[in-house]
Amino acid sequence: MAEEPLLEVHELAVRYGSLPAVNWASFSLERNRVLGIVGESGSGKSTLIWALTRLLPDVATITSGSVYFEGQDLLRLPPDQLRRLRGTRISYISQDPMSALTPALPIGQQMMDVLYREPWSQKEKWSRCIDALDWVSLPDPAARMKMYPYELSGGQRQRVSIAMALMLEPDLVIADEPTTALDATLEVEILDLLRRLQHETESAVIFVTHHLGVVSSLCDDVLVMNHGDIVEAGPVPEVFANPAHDYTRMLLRCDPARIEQPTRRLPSMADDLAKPVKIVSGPKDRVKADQAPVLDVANLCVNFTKPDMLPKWLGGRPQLIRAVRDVSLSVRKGETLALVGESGSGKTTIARSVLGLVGADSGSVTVTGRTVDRGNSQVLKSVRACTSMMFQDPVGSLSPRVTIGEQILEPLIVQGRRDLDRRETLNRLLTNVGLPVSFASRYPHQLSGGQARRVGVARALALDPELIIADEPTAGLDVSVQGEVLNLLNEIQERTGVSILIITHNMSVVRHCADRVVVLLKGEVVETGPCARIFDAPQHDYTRALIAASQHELPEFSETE
Amino acid sequence: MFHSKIGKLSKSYQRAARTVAVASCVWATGLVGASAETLRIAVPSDPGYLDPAYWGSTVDQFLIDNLYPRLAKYAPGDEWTIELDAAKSVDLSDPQHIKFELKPGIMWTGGYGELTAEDVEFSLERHLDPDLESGVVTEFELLEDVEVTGTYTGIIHLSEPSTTFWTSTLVYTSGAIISKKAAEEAGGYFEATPVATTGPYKLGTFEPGNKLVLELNPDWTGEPVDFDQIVLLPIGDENAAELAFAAGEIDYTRSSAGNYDTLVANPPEGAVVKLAQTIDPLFLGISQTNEKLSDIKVRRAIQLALDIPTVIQATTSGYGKQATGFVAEGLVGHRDGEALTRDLDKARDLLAEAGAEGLTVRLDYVNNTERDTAAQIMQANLAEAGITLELNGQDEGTFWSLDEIRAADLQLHLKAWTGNPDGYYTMQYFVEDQIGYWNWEGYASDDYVALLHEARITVDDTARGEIYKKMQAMLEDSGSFVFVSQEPTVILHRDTLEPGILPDGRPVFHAFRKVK
Amino acid sequence: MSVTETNPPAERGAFLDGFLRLMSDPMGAIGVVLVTLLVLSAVFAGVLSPYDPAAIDVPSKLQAPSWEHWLGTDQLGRDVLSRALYGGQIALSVALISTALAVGFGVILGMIAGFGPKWLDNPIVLAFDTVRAYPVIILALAVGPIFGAGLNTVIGILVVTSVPYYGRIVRTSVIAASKADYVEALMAMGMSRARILARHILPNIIGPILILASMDIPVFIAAEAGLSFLGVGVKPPQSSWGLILDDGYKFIRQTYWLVIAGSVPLITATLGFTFLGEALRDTFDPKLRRGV
Amino acid sequence: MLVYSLKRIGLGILVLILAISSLYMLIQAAPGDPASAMLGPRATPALKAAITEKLGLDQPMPVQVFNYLISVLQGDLGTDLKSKQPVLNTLKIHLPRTLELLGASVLVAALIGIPLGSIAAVRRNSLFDRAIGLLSVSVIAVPAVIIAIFGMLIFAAGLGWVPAIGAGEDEGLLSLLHHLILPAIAVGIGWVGYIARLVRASMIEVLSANYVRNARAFGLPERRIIYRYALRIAVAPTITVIGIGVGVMMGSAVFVEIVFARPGIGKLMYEAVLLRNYPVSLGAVLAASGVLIVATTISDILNALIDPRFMESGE
Repeated sequence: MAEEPLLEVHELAVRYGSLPAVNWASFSLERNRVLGIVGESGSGKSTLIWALTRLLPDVATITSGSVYFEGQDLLRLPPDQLRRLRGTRISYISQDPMSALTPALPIGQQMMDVLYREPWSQKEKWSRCIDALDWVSLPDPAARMKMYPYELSGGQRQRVSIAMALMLEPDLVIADEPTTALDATLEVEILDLLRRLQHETESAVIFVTHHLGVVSSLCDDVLVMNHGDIVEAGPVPEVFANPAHDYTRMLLRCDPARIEQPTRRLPSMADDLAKPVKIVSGPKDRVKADQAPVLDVANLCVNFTKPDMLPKWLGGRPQLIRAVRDVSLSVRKGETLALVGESGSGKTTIARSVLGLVGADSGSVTVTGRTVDRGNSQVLKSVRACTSMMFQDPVGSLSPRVTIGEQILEPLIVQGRRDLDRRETLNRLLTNVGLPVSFASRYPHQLSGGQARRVGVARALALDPELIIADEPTAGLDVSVQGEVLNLLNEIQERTGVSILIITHNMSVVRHCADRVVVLLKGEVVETGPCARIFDAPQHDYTRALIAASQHELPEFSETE
Repeated sequence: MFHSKIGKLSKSYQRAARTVAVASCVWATGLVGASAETLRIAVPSDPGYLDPAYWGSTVDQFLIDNLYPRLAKYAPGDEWTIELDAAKSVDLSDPQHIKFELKPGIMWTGGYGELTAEDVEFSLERHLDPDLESGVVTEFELLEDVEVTGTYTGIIHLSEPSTTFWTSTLVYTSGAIISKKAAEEAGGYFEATPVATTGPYKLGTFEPGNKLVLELNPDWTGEPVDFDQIVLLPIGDENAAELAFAAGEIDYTRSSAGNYDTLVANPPEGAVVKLAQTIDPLFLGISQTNEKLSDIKVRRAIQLALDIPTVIQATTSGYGKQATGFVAEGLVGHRDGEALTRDLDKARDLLAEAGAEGLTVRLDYVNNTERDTAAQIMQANLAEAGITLELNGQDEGTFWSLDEIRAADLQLHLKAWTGNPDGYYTMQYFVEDQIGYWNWEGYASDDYVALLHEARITVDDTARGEIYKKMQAMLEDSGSFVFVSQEPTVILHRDTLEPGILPDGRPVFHAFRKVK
Repeated sequence: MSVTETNPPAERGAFLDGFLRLMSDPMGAIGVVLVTLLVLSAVFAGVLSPYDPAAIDVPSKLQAPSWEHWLGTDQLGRDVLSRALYGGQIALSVALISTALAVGFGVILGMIAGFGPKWLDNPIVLAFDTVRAYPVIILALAVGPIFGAGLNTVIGILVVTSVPYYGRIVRTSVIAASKADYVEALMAMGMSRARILARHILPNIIGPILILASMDIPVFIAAEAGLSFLGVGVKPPQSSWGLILDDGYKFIRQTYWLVIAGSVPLITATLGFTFLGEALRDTFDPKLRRGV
Repeated sequence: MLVYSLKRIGLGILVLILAISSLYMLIQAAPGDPASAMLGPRATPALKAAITEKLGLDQPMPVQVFNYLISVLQGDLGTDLKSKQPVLNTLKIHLPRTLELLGASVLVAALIGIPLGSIAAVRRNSLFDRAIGLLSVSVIAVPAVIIAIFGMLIFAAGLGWVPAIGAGEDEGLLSLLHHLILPAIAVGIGWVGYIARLVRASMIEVLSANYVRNARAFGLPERRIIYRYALRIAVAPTITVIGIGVGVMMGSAVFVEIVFARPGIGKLMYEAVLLRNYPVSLGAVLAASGVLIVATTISDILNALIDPRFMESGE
């Protein structure tokens, strides 16, 4: 490494108003290297990278430091010179592919705009854009050029923005959680793509993520950030092998994906690093296979019709979406069944049909012996009395203008159980989910994601149900918090013997809580079986892909294009 | 008579709405900088009917008076004088048989040939044809027939001797002569489009709500006129007309006497401001047919509670004079110094006697500045006497259209009619069979009818005048009439012209002169 | 990472704090002052006005302001100041009543359309659009005479024409809210739609609506004046700023004082309430900025 | 896109039909029947009956409504009861005047408002920005009547810079414009404020959007970002507002036309209603609503063009 580094950052500090976001960060990056930046939400990793080329919102101010790119300090470069670098030498791939593209222009136009400085003719630019789209293996690129962003899927959009970022083969590509918004398998594809392109362009890459797995599979070096500080830096193998800083150690230790053996007590940031991760498999007799299943779904089919712009009588053709196709599954008493699949696989629809929120077109759903029938409100009521659902978005599923306390008791009131001592029950529920009683008077927006999730659990427990349906209970939570939530669910189950139907796309979560797994693809069950068996010997490619994705093992990449 | 009212109708119509009003100035603007040969006159509204049998609004009246010939017409000037028009000579010596001879060589427009005695016969007798449903048939009750004695000569035979037929019909609007040939071609019925006319001007372009243009009549052989184009611009409200005048959009308009002082104090540039007394009676009708008002005591109480001088003060800045009856000062049959005077105590007593304390009545009137002012004062007056007056300012159409429902519901109504120098014209309408049509007051008295008949055939002016006085007294004593005033009006014109107008300010187009 | 402010919690005691925040915004301060003045002058019109607003005194008509008549007199010699004060009463009551009714019906209909039985949605929306197809003033003109001029007509017209406006906003926000996870969660508990609406959705959408309403008060005040000006509004002997303005316009060649006397309070009112509304919105719900 | 437009237009037509029908019934409910209004005091029962029959007023209401709609379709809006002329002609005289006024007002509002708004947004929190903020709110607050009357009082009656009344339709373009200045400002000024504020708000929002930051990250020049990326989206709400605003502007137009004695729908309407000249008032409202509906329809379609997502959210 005789040559000078491509990027050198000294003592970079950023603050939002008065509160610091990045504290005196220093690091450097050589050409053709991939640098990962990990950290939990709020660790300042995004702020850091957008600061490099002064693209922070007005509220943020860069208080000190310098950023040398090929010897010139980006923080002090006149705006127009800096602009000359952007897009050509340094380019970005941003987190949310939806908002990264202008809704108002066809993607072709937007790509052309990036080339506005190039000497080529319009025609040539156009064909180069098509090539670029082809390069990121977007099907039928020529047609895509004329489409508007909202006409593409999330993955396709992300491919487009990658194409835009890389088509001019910049020396430095900065990617801000480019895959977080995507499904696991899709994530793998995109990562694979990025790695391929990186090899071809030999650009240096800064890759921001909260996923250690991604780093290990994609990056050469890694920075670990916590509360605005770079707590650890170094080549990936070294850092992962023997992390120097406690925080790093904890991160590594808390990531469920890195714990090979199933355990019903995942480590959390709280517990002592000295003790080794203990493996708990819970009481033997937890699952009562002999008794009739709490939930029994038989040959369930659910269809949606997407109305056409034109009403039927004007020849509009509403299209039929078969969301759930002939799915059968059952949850036994005290058992946790994981329903695994990605967005659009119909897993949530199944959950909703259990509660009679959607009607089944054929097949049946039976809860504790009662067959769900949307027409029969009596049955619905009793079904809902013994079934609670936890919704995906922890904060969003709480009514913004009602206090936590009232919301937790809401189910009881709906069930007409006004008799019981409210305060007492409330305190009990709150303590059960490990929240201070004082939270009762708070409002949802005053809670952190993890706390809101706990409230969700408390509300689910209010009716001491026989079945809890947890829809993506860990989505959007930092790994450390994920563990806590899973532990909570597991504890409750052991204490109350409740059955849990957990819906997720995250296999590493499944491994540590599920007894059995049902894998769903495009509304159909592709594989089902005991958890251990699924992980040891997955039958279906899709299952394999999911498991791989959860460990972020990228399929070995071949030099030949 | 209703036409008169209608006439008045449209007079009020002119004040109908500021908007209508101001709005109308519009065309005015259209004409800024038009040639000096153009005379721009503000009129209350668009014309409705230009058939003498159906004429309604003041504008209809202007146009019929100006476009059609008559044996004789009232002459422009400060006095009410009659001058021969189409007739070379008229023999009034026998009030039952009127002989006339026409001037030769008066040509109809549109090539309908010369004006002959046959046209006169046709024009007058058609009003008697029931199918025509002439609006002015009442005026022709006495007409027997018109005897044509030669191309230009004829005799008008009446069933009884009458002078009023001459003064209030033949020389007045309804006496207009139309072309027999043209009318028959038009099927005898024509609304807004006049068939052949005579005179220096003929109808030109007509844009409803915008303007109506009179242009020179090439066939006219009589004395020449100063203006080769007259543009009538409908402006409903005097204040608006004034504004338009000040903005230089019109050359001649009438305005409210209430504005006289300010106009004199600060006249628009190049304006001549005159005050003219009209003979148009403004009066408050009190329907005795309404059960609330059937008791004469109540009606008298209302008469006595009103402070008419204040009303006049407010609406005319004191230039109006409280009326003593339908006949204006200086005309045959005017009552001197017998105007109602206010007496609140007496009014209260009368109400008490009638046991009508806390009475609530409704006043209908055409919703415009002047009427509104008057109405609000009356409201205050009656309040002092313990009568609640609900103001019901209505739009022109609603006020004047009297369907069965409304006829039954009439209570108090403030209204003005166009006047005629002969009081007979107005007073002939307060008879029983006019109830539900034009006799809104529901006044009916055999003695009155008798007097009416007597007046019709009384040739001697003073004698007839005495009868008129009696009749007006009867009307007032019935408690159904409160005579407010013969409204004065302000006349506003450019100093570059000399207007030709009747004593009440109605324009006679051909008489307008440029100041050399 | 764009920083967007979220609504503050509807906690007790937040009221005072809110008021202080409001006053700290100059616009808000001006608004509060003006509005307070107006309300006071309207409430105490009886005490404040030097003359009986209906007292006619023809000899002293159309006077310019003087010590006897601070705002001069009108064509009937009535004291314009007194009339203006009582006009304030009318203006405020019309504005407040109309707003209340409009918001009331708007919220109800909007919620029915947005969260009620499906088949009701289209008809209601269509009705809304139909009413919205009439330019307000023009409709007022057409309808005014039918029901006869007067306060009730004015209020009626204002309410009818503005219900769709609120209705539509409510509908959209209800629909938006009903897609939110928390509503789904509540339905999963089997809570009745009515209860969800009343207890959970309404509290979330009402704040913005009320702020919008506060911004409509000046519009209503102006409308009342306008309609009275056109003669389809308040009737004498009642007094209204619009009527004063109308007199002023009619007698504009005689005096301009009437026009001024009519417009000054009107402008003060509309400005005051607009400022207040603006400030309220900026203080409590910046997200509304993009809406109109 | 086409489908959306068609749908939107269809809706527009449906609404127009509904609006006209309900209004027809409303007007028919007016006290005193049109027959007597038409004949005036001369109305004899016989004549009335004849007219009533001629106008089909004796038919059941639905039939009347239907007939009216049909004849409207054939371009026959009935006969002006006063002038005995086809209503269509009367409208032909007045509608263009009103459209001129509205067009000019929108122009004034947009041409002044949009730049002010964008500058205020770009120079956010500058003195200029605050000034514009205060100014726009103030102009919004002042009713058009007052602006019209004072404009009249000061600039026309007082200084005589512009004509006091009329539309100057007979004297060529220049006089037309000359007559248009004051009215257009009276109607448009409030909207300058509206639009300025609106553009500012949405501009600020858009400028902080992710894709703008991305465009910057790709080194696009600021001007291109502001005009091609930001403004384009930022004006969308403005267009909607103007679409709806046309209704409000028409309200102001009524006053302005009255005060300045401009021929136009508003003035026509006022007179007609006053005289219970119901075919005209119907025609006038028809015209007005028509204009309004067309305006909203166009604005929706424009929005869909500018920001295709509007198609989903738009209705």
